[in-house]
Amino acid sequence: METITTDVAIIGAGGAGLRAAIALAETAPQLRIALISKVYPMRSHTCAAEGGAAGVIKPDDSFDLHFDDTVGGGDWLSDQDCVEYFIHEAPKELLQLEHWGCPWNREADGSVAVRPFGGMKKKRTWFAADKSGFHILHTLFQTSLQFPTITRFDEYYALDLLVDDGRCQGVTAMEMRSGELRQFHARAVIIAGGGAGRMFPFSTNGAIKTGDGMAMAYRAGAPLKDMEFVQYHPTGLPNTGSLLTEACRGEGGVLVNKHGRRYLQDYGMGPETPLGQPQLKTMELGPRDRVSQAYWHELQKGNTVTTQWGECVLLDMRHLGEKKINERLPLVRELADAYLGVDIVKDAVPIRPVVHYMMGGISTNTAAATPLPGLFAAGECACVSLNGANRLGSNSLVELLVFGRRAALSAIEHIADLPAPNAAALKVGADATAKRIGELFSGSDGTESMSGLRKEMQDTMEKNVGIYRTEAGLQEGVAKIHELRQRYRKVKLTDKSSVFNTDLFQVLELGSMLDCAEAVTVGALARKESRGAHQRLDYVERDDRNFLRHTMVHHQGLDMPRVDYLDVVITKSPPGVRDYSGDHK
Amino acid sequence: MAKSHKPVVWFPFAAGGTVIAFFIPVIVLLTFLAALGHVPAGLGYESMHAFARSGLGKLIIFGVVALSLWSSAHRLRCTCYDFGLRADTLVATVLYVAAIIGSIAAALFLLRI
Amino acid sequence: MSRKPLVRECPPTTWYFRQPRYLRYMSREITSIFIAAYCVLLVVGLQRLSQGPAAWEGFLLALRGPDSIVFHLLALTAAFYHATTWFNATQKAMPIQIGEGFVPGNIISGAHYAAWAVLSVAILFLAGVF
Amino acid sequence: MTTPLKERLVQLEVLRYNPDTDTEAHFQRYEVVCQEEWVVLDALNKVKADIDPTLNYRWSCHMAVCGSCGMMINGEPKLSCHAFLRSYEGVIRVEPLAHFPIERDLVTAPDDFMEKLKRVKPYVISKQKKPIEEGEHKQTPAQLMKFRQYSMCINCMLCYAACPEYGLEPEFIGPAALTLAHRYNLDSRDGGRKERQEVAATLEGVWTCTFVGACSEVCPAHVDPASALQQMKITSSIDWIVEHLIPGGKS
Repeated sequence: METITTDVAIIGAGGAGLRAAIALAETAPQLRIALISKVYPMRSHTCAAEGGAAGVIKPDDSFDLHFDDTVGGGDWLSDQDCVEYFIHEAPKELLQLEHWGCPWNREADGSVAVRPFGGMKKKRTWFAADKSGFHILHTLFQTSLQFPTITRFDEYYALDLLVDDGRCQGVTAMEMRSGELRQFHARAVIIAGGGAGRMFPFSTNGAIKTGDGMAMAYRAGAPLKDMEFVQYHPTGLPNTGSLLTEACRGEGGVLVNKHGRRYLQDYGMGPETPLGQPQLKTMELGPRDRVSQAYWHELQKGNTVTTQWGECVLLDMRHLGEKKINERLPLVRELADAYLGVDIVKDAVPIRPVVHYMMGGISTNTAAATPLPGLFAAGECACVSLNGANRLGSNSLVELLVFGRRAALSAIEHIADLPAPNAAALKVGADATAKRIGELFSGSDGTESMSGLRKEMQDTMEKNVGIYRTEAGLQEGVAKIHELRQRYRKVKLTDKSSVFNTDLFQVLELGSMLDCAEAVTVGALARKESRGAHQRLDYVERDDRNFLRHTMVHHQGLDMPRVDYLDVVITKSPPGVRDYSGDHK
Repeated sequence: MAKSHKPVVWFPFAAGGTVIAFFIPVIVLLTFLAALGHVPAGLGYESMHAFARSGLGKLIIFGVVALSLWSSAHRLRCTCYDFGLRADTLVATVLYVAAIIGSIAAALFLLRI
Repeated sequence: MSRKPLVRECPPTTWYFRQPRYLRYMSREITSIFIAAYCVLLVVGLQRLSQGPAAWEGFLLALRGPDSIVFHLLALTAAFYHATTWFNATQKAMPIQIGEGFVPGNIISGAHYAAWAVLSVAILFLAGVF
Repeated sequence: MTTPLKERLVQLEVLRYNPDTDTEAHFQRYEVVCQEEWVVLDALNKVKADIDPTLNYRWSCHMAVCGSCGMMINGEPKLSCHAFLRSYEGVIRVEPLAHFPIERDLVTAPDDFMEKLKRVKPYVISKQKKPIEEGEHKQTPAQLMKFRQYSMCINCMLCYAACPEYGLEPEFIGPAALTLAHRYNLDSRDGGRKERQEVAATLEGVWTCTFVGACSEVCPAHVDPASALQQMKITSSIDWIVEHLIPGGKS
């Protein structure tokens, strides 16, 4: 197996990975950087983010307000030292992107424009039409091209972390186009592998979001934190699950049920605001967890519209007018037209909640460091505890910038005076990877079909770990996922060829998703309260006495994972009531 | 790779393309009428000769002919390549030289009028 | 190494049969043959004009005949096709921005068409066609 | 709206190539029941899940923004996630993107494009470095609109598959990369046009383009590379005149 020696290996080349790579190249130009990704950087799912990125920039806004929105939006499960660091770094990062050429929308005077977003008390979401993530990703990718110390390993599927002497010192990966294994020896590793929304059958996430980074760290001994918090985005297309950005509502779109009623007012987000005059932090600009949950209640009451794609509510943007829609929401118009045949200028579009984002992930602290020395993580795969129990829209695009950079700085600090990796010791780990992959190829006793197992996993997740959860359902989910993990050992690899074997990668991705799914179900079963995106029909109240703490799930091989807890960092905002009544109490 | 000198040939090509678009269709129409036997009054020797005698007339006629020739030659060069004729330098030389000869001939004839 | 990328050559002499748009492109380019031929005719005309009235009349007479009519029809088609493709392209080559918006492309092309019509009518008029 | 979704038996003819076993590519026929509203990618996914796990192709976002799933569908470069079954009758022929080497099945090697993209320096080359503390560069909406269209390129490479000049002349830097150079040239924050011209104003650059216009017709992001290249030819010509014909113009 060929060895590639580098200083820092970054796994994942989306927003966080690219930001980390650039920070490394700029701050420590003497370091060699290996940027490893299973897709070409511009294919990373950051490109699909639409609405924008939050950062305090306007004179009527303040850091305190962004802090309060984020902590309250996260139902007080955010670590407040982390939020504090984040809100101060956010505008700097967005300005940095501006300097790198990101085409942010502008005010008439040439300053950057901001738009309203759910759960935010002020307009602070920087945006580039409704392709903000796309522009952020491409700006970062294109900017990264100028740094000679960044060596990209595009379409390398990362397999296992290499750990020696209690430190993470590298990773094994397969060059997808040749099928050959490589070991990367590095003094620090940053995982920026993205989320795992593909555990669910109905998701805004791209096919690549299979939790590989999370699972890799988890298997290597880094715990996964708060995995039970899975965000449903309230407005997805009912057939493809394509995201219709929260900016639809930020710009003034409204949600109505089959009676034409703006039902959010019935779920603590009223009173109704006048049509076309969206008011911050209430009604349609409530947080995602609450808005998605309101859909579920409407469904129970029989207030949803029955369409050929299932039960839906309607997102009505007609009153915005064609000009504003074309200027601010062109992608939304195209998506609804192409995939659903609805012109949002003329008709309300049927939508329903769809799995969107993992608040949980690899446990990191504010320095983006995991408990495993030498391993850092950033972006959706990490849980730095910024988002708590519910992420506010437009915080995550900034999160991957702030903590992508921070992971790079921490890595630089970590490797100072660190000796080069012990090649012989790391070979043991690399050989284990080679053996694992070799067995998949040589095994002739595979009986389980990959797509069959995947479907069972997705159905289980949807049925038992959805917007509302119960003890019985979660027990069933835990048992089923555990069973699937056992059956996965007998998974059949049909394609035994070496070059770009996507059958192999789908098998490996399924393994990652099953690991993540187990952490989600186990964490959800153990958390006997309702908080943010984790809603239990049998424990309907938030329970700060027992659960104002982070779930930590530790991998135990094929056995059930071990769960313990970590206290939430509270600095100045004691748990309070989440108020989205638009100051009309 | 060094910057290309293609603008030398491309600029007159673009100018010629514009000239062809604006002038050639109507000029073809005029001679077409002559071909049908209905020679327009303006194509009579007296008026044509008078037009070609004037300085402005000479300039217009030369401009139209030379630029159109050049533009066609350049486009023909690309077309030859598109048809798979790979001896581009040879093709270019032949066509551009032909265009230049045509233009010089036009100039000489005009000066004789 | 098990990689063995398969390179499929673009057939250098027949590629334009692959897509209708390539045929449209090639027909645009082929107009140059007829335009060039017509330009040669114009140069010959100039020569005749310089040789005096008799030569010029002879030139006009020589224009008559079925071959010439066919040639003129081809040249006319080519010239018109060239003109339309050229004017349609102007909006791409020279977009006009006014404030935040761009002048719609069909207005730029449309202005060219209008100028073309006026110019053509004027020339026809000066040539005594009407 | 409550009528059930219509189903349809779709016949796909997919180009297969496995370097481990094949010396040539060949077509394989699949029949798969699809929903009428599906896209070609959905049909491929169903084939892969239910019929033939050895079929290989790239895809991710299923919303025409990641640019992974470009293929030739009935001879036309398309994102397969944006090629609707309702637009096709009869057998649908699916091939890898033209003009790129085939690694396997529908997977091509984009190395050449990636290298060219890097060569045009698609990033802001500042006129004057501005510290972050000084805030944003002022850029009016009009200045933004000047280049915004050209910043929409998703790097899907459909334009390269559509461009016959790239097929005939692989040295050509090609539509997407040159368009991105143009995008930065037009950006009010940028001062790097001169550097980019060293690449763009060459024979391999804009001067290989013969304005076929296919790039713009197939672009799924409405970018119009053909217009960018035409504009670059004009500015490059003006540059040339300034450099060669105006005394003191060569700086």
